[in-house]
Amino acid sequence: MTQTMTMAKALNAGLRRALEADPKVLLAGEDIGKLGGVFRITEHLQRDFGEDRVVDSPLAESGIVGTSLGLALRGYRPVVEIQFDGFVWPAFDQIVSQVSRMRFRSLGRLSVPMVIRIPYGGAIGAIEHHSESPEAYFAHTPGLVVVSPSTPLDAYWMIQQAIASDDPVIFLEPKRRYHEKGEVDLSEPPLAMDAARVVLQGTDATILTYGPMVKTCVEAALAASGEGRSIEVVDLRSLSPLDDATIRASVEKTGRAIVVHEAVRTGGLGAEVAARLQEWCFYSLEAPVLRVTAYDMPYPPSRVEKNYLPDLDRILDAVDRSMAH
Amino acid sequence: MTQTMTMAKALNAGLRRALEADPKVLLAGEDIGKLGGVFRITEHLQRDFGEDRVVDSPLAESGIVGTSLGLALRGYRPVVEIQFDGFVWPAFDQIVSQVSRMRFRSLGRLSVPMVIRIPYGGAIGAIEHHSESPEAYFAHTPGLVVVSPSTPLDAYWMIQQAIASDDPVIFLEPKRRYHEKGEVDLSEPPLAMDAARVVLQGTDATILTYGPMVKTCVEAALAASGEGRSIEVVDLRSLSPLDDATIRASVEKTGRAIVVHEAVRTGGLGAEVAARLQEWCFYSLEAPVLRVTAYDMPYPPSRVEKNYLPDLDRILDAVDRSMAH
Amino acid sequence: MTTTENPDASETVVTPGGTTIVRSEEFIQLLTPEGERVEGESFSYAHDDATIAAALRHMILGRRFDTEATALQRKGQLGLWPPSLGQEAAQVGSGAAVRDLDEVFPSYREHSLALMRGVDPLDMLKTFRGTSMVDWDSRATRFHLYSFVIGTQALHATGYAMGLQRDGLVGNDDPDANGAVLVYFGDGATSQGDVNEALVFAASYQAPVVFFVQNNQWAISEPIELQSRIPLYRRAVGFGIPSLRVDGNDVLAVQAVTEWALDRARRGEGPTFIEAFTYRMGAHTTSDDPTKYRRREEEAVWRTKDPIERVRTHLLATGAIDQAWLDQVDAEADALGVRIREGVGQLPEPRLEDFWALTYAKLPPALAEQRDAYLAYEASFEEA
Amino acid sequence: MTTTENPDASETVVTPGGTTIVRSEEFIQLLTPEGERVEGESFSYAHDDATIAAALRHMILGRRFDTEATALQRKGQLGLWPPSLGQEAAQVGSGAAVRDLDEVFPSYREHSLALMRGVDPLDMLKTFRGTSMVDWDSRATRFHLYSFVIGTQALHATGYAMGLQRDGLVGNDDPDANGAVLVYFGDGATSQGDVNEALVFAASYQAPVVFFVQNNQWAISEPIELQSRIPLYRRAVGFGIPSLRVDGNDVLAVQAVTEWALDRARRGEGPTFIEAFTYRMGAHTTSDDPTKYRRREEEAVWRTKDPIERVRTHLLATGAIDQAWLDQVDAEADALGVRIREGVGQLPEPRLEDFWALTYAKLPPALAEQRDAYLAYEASFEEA
Ligand SMILES: Cc1ncc(C[n+]2csc(CCOP(=O)(O)OP(=O)(O)O)c2C)c(N)n1
Ligand SMILES: Cc1ncc(C[n+]2csc(CCOP(=O)(O)OP(=O)(O)O)c2C)c(N)n1
Ligand SMILES: [Mg+2]
Ligand SMILES: [Mg+2]
Repeated sequence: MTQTMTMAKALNAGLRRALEADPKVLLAGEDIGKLGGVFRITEHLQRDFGEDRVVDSPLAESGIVGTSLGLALRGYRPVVEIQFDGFVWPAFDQIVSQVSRMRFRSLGRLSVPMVIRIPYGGAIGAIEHHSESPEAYFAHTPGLVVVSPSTPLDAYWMIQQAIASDDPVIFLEPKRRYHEKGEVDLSEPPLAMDAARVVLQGTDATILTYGPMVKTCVEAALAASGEGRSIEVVDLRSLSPLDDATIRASVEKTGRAIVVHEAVRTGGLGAEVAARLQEWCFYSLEAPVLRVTAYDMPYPPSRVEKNYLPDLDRILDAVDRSMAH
Repeated sequence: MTQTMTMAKALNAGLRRALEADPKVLLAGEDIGKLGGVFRITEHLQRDFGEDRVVDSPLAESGIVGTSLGLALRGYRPVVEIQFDGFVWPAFDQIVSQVSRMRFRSLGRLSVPMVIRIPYGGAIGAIEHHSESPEAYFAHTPGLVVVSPSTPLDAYWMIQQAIASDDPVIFLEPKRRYHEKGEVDLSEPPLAMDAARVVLQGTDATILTYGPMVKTCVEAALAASGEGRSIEVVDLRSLSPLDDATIRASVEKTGRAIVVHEAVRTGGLGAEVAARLQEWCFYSLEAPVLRVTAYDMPYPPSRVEKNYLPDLDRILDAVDRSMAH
Repeated sequence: MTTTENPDASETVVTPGGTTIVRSEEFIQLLTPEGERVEGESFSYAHDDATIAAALRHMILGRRFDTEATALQRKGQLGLWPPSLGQEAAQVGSGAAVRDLDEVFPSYREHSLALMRGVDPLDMLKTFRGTSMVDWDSRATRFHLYSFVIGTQALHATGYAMGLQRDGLVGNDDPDANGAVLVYFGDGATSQGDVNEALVFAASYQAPVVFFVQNNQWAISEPIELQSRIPLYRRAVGFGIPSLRVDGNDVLAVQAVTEWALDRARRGEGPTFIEAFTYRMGAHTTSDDPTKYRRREEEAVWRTKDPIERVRTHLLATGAIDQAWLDQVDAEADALGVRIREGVGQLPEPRLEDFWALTYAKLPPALAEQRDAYLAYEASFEEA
Repeated sequence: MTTTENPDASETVVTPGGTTIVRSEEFIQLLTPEGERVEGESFSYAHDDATIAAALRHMILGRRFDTEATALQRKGQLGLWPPSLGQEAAQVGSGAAVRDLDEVFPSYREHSLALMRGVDPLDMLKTFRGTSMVDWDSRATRFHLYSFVIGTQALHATGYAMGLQRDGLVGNDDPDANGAVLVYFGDGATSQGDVNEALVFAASYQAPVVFFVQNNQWAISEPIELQSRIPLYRRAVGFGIPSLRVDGNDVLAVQAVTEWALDRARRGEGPTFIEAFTYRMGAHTTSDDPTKYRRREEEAVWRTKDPIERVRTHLLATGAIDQAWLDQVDAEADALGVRIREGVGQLPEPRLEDFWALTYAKLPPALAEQRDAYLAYEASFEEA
C-alpha cells in the first residue's frame, strides 16, 4: 500500500501508528497539543489520543526531557519534541549525563526508550538558533542512537523504529524537507534504522551524506553523470552508530569519498567518517576524503545561508577536486 | 626567574597575577572562596582579593556562566570554575548559544572575555561524572577557544593568556596532573596560547596529543626510542583553533601520525586531526592516521579506568602498527 | 481537593516609600480601561499630563511600527515578525521609568521600548529580514540585544547588575550616580531553569535588577495556566524577592511600579519582580495561527482593555491633548511608516565573507584560509 | 534597607486532615532535642512506641553503616564516601512514611534510607569503591539509583509520578491502590534550574510527588544563605506547591509530615515540598575539610540536637526500650560492621570487557569490534 505524502505527513502518520500500536507511547513537548506543534507534525494527535498521551509541556526543555526520563523509568516510551534545533541545549545535561547513560549506570537493569525529535538544519530563512545542525554533539555521546531520515518513506518508518528501540534515539528531522513529497509504502519497513542506504550507484566516487543534504547530493550526482561521472551516493541514515560495512564497501569500490553535511566542518560528523575511511581504505583511496560542509562560524543571517551551506555547485566542485587526484 | 611548582600551584599563581594585574578580572564558581575550590586552585584568593572579586556562586552552573556573561558585557573578565568536567552540561546552553556567539550576534560590537576553567579527564579514581573529557563538544563550537595545558609552565602562562584573550576560552585543566611538579619561568611566556609545541623531536612518526596524555605520550616515545624508534611528540595545547602549521609540518616530516586522547574515539578531536592530516598529507603519509583513545562507552567504574584510558602500552602498540605499514 | 490559594490576601504591605514587602495581592491599576484615573492603595502616579501624553505618543508610534512590520512580513519583505500589539503600555510604561545609568535587557518583542531607547526601526527590521544578526549598538542605547533563546537574558541582566554593584553605581547618596537593570521576559519564560536561577542569583547578591514579566497570557499556544496555576508574580516571593502584579495595559500604573522597583534597585535594596498583566492581541509571530488554540471571545474581551484607547480617552477628557495633537502624532506615525516601507527594501544585503571576522577577535589562520577559498571559489563563477 | 521577611507569620493553615495550605510558618517538632514529646499545632504522631523503636533501630544501623564506610575510606578501601552523619532522622522518618506502591528517588547521601529499602550495604559500597556503577535493583527496592549530578533526579521523580497518574495509581478510593514518589535533594540543589523546573512540572500536572529537601545547612563549603536568604521551604510556595519546614532531626515529626504529604499525593491532591531542617555533622565527603569554612562552635551546637540521642532518651524514659534492647541493636550493628569490613575487600573486581554491552541494548558491530580488539590486545600480554 503506497501513498504519496510529505515528510511532515509521514511523520504524523508514523506517530499516529505508534500511538495506536502501544499504549505506553506518549508525546511531550511545547505546543504539540492543540496547535499540533509549530511544524504541525503532531497535528490532531492530542484530539485523537487525549491530553494524557499528547502532552503540552511547560516551556522548559530540561524539564521536558528529565520528566520524560522519569516516565521511561515507569515503563512509558516518551517521544519528545524539541521545537527547534537551537533549543535542545537547555536539555543537554539531561541527555548527555542521564538519558544516554541510564542503561550503563544501572548495569543494564534500566533502559530509556525515549525518542527526542529535533527539527534541524537550515535553508528555511529563519532567524538565529532556528537552523542548527547539532548531530556531532550527539554522535560523540555513547549510549545515544542518532538518526536522520531524508525522505517521507524513511521518516514514516524510522520514527516507528525509533520509538520501538530500547535505546534513546535522537531523531533529527531535516525541516527544510518537511514539505517535499515522496512515495511511502505503508506495508513494511524497507530497511532497518541502523543501516545506511546506497541511494545512487556509482563507480568513480562516493558521496556520503544524510538528512537534508541527501537530495542535494543526489542532484549533484545526477549533474555529474551528465559530465560522464558515475557517482555513488550513500545516505548514512544512522549517524550513530554508523553503518561501517556499507560505508566501507562503497568507498573501497569507488576509491574516492566526499562527506557532505550542513554542520560546521571542524569536529563535524565528516571528520569521523574521514578518520575511519582513511584507516580502512588507506591503500584503496585514490584521493583524500573531502568534506563539503558549512563554514566554521555560527549560522549567519538567512540572506547568506545559501552561500554558507553546501549546495550543488560546491559538491560538484569537491567531486572535481577528488577526481583531479 | 624559575620556580619548581605543581600545576595546581602554577594555576593559583597565574590567577593571582591576573587578579593583581587587572581590576576587571574576577573569579566565580562553587566553593572557590573560603575553601579555595575542591582542588584548592583558588586557595587564599578570596582572602586576598575579597568577596567581590572571588565570588562563591549559588549551586547552578547555567547561572554561573550566564551571570558571568552579563559581567563580561559590563566590562569584567570573569574566570569561571566548573567544579568537575561532568558538571559543565547544565551551562552548555549558555556556552553554545550565548557565550560563544555574542561577538557574532552583535556584529562584533560586543565581546565576551570569559574563561571557563574545567578540571577534566580521568585516572583519579573518582565516581561517575568526575572523569569526563568534553573537549570535542567545545571544539565543534565556533567562537570558542579551547586550550589545555600539560605542564605547570603552560598552566601558569596559559591561564593568564586565556584571561587576557578577548574571546571566550574553555580552559581544560588535566586534573590528574595537578600535583605533578615542573619548572616555571615566571618572567616571560614561552609560547603563545594558540601554538602547538613540539615536545620531543623525532623522525619516524608523530604523536599528537594534549593535556593529561602529553606526559604519557612522552614516556611512550622515550620507551620507543629504546627500541630504536625516533618519535616526535606534539602537544597541541590549543584544541580550537588548531595550530595547523605545526601539526602539518611535523607529520609531513615523519609521514606517520598517531592521535592520543582520553575522550571516546567516535567524534573525538582525533577524528578532526586525522581528517585534516589525510587531506594535507595525502601523498606523504606512509600509514593511516591512527587514534588511541578511550573506548566508545561512558566512563566506567574507576577500577577499570586504567584499561579504558590510553596508556603507554596502547600507545606503543599504535606506534608499532603505524610503523608496520 | 485542597487548594493552594492563599487564604489571606492582605498579607502584605507595599509602600513605594520603601518599607516592608513580600508581595502585593493588589492588582495595581491607576487608569481604568474606561480612561478614569483611580488612586491605588500603595502606588500613585507622580507625573503630569505632559508625561502621560509623551507615553501615549510612544505607544502610538510603537503600535504603528509594529503594524507596519507585520504588514511588511505579509508582503514578503521580512522573514518573520513577532507582533507586540497590545503590549504597548507594559513596554512604554516601564521604559519611561528608565533613567540615564539604567540598562535594558529585552526579549524579542519589546519593539515599542526599542524605539524609545533610540534604536533605529530599520536596524530592528534587519534581523527579521535576515540581512543581519542584531544590528544596534547596545552600549550607546543601553538597550541590549534581542534574545531568542527563552529566558537566557535573565541571567545576563543579573550578571550585568552585579557589575553595576562592583562599579559603585548602586546605593550612592546622589541618586543620579546610581543605575539598575531592567530585564524583560514572557510568562512562558518563567518555566525555564535560567529564569529561576536568575532569581536565585539576584536574591543571593541582592543585585540591582528588576525582572519585568509581560504576562501576555500565552506562550505561543500554551495558556499561562500550564506554566503556573497560581498568579505568576508570586513565583519570586519564594526566592525572597518582592513581587507585584500590575495592570500591564495601564501605562500609568506600569510606570509607577517600575519607577519604584528601579529606585529600590538603584538604592541597593535588591531585586524586584513585576508581573505586567497584559495580552498578546495578535499572533505569536507572523507564522502563528491563534485560531487553532484560543477563542475569539477571549480576544474580544481584551480588546476592551486596549492600552492606548484608555489613555487617549483620558487625556482628551482632561484637555491635555486635542485632536490636533493626535493628528500630529498620526502624521509622525505615517512618516515612520513611509520611512520603513521605503527603507526595508534598501537594507544592505549581507556578504558571507564579512562574517568570518566576527567569529573570533582575531581571525585564526584556518578561518582566513576558509574565507579566502570561499572568495576564490565565488570569483571563479564571475570569471566563468 | 527594606526587608523581605514576611511580616505576617500566621498566614497559613496547615491541617493534616487536608484543607487549605499555602505554607506553614511553624517549625514542626514533635520530639525535642531533650527527648520530650510535644504536640504540634497541626501535626501529631500517629504511631506507637514500637514504631518509634523501629525507627531508632534504623537510625542506629544507618549511622553504624555510615561510620564504618567512612572508616573504610580512610583505610583506602573506598575511593570516596559522603557521610550521612546527623541526617538519620530526616532519612528514616521520611522513609518510614513510604508505603508499598511508593517510589523513592535519592540523591547520593541517603544511606540510612537505602538500608531501610533493602539495598544491600555491600552493593552500595561498590560504587564508592569503584568496582561498579550503581549496583542495586531499583525496581525491586523501589529505591532508585543514586544521582551524582545535583538536582537531576527531581525531574526524573516528577516524570515518574506523572507515570503513576497515567497508570491509575493515584486518587483511588482504595488507599492501598495508590502510590506516590518521594524525591530527595539538598539545600544546594534548590538553586539548580532542574529542581525549579521540577516544581513547575509537578505543579502544572499536580503530579503525586513529594520534594524532600534535607537542608543540612551546607552545600560543601557554601552556607544555605548563599542559596536562599529566606527560609528555604518558602521556595515552592511561589510555584503553587504547599510547603513546610520540619525539624529534620526529629524522626517523629519527619514521619508525620511525610506521611501527610505522601497521602495528599496518593489521593491526587498534588505535590508537597518539605524542608527537613537538619545538619551535616561530618564532612561533605571524605575528601572534604570543613575546618576551612565552618566554625567548630556551630558543629557543637548541632551536636546537642543529635537525631538519635533524643529518641533513645525518650524511649528509655517511657520504658519502651531498655538497655538490653539497645545492646541487641548494637550487636546487630556490630554484625553489620563485620559484614561490610570483611565483604568490601571481596567485592568482585570489574572487567572492562563487560561494559561495552551496557552501552546499547544490542551491541553495535563497531563496539563489538572494539571489545574484541581489546580482548585480543589484553590476551597478547598473557601470551607474552
Ligand atoms: C529555549 C527555547 N525554547 C523554545 C523556544 C521557542 N519559542 C519561541 S517564543 C516561545 C514562547 C514564549 O512565550 P513567552 O515567554 O510567554 O513570551 P511571549 O512570546 O508570549 O512574549 C517559544 C516556545 C525558544 N525560543 N527558546
Ligand atoms: C551539577 C553539579 N554541580 C556540582 C556538583 C558538585 N557537588 C557535589 S555535592 C555538591 C554540594 C551539594 O549540596 P547540597 O545540595 O546541599 O547537598 P548535600 O551535599 O549537602 O547533601 C556539589 C557542588 C555536582 N555533583 N553536580
Ligand atoms: Mg507570553
Ligand atoms: Mg546541603
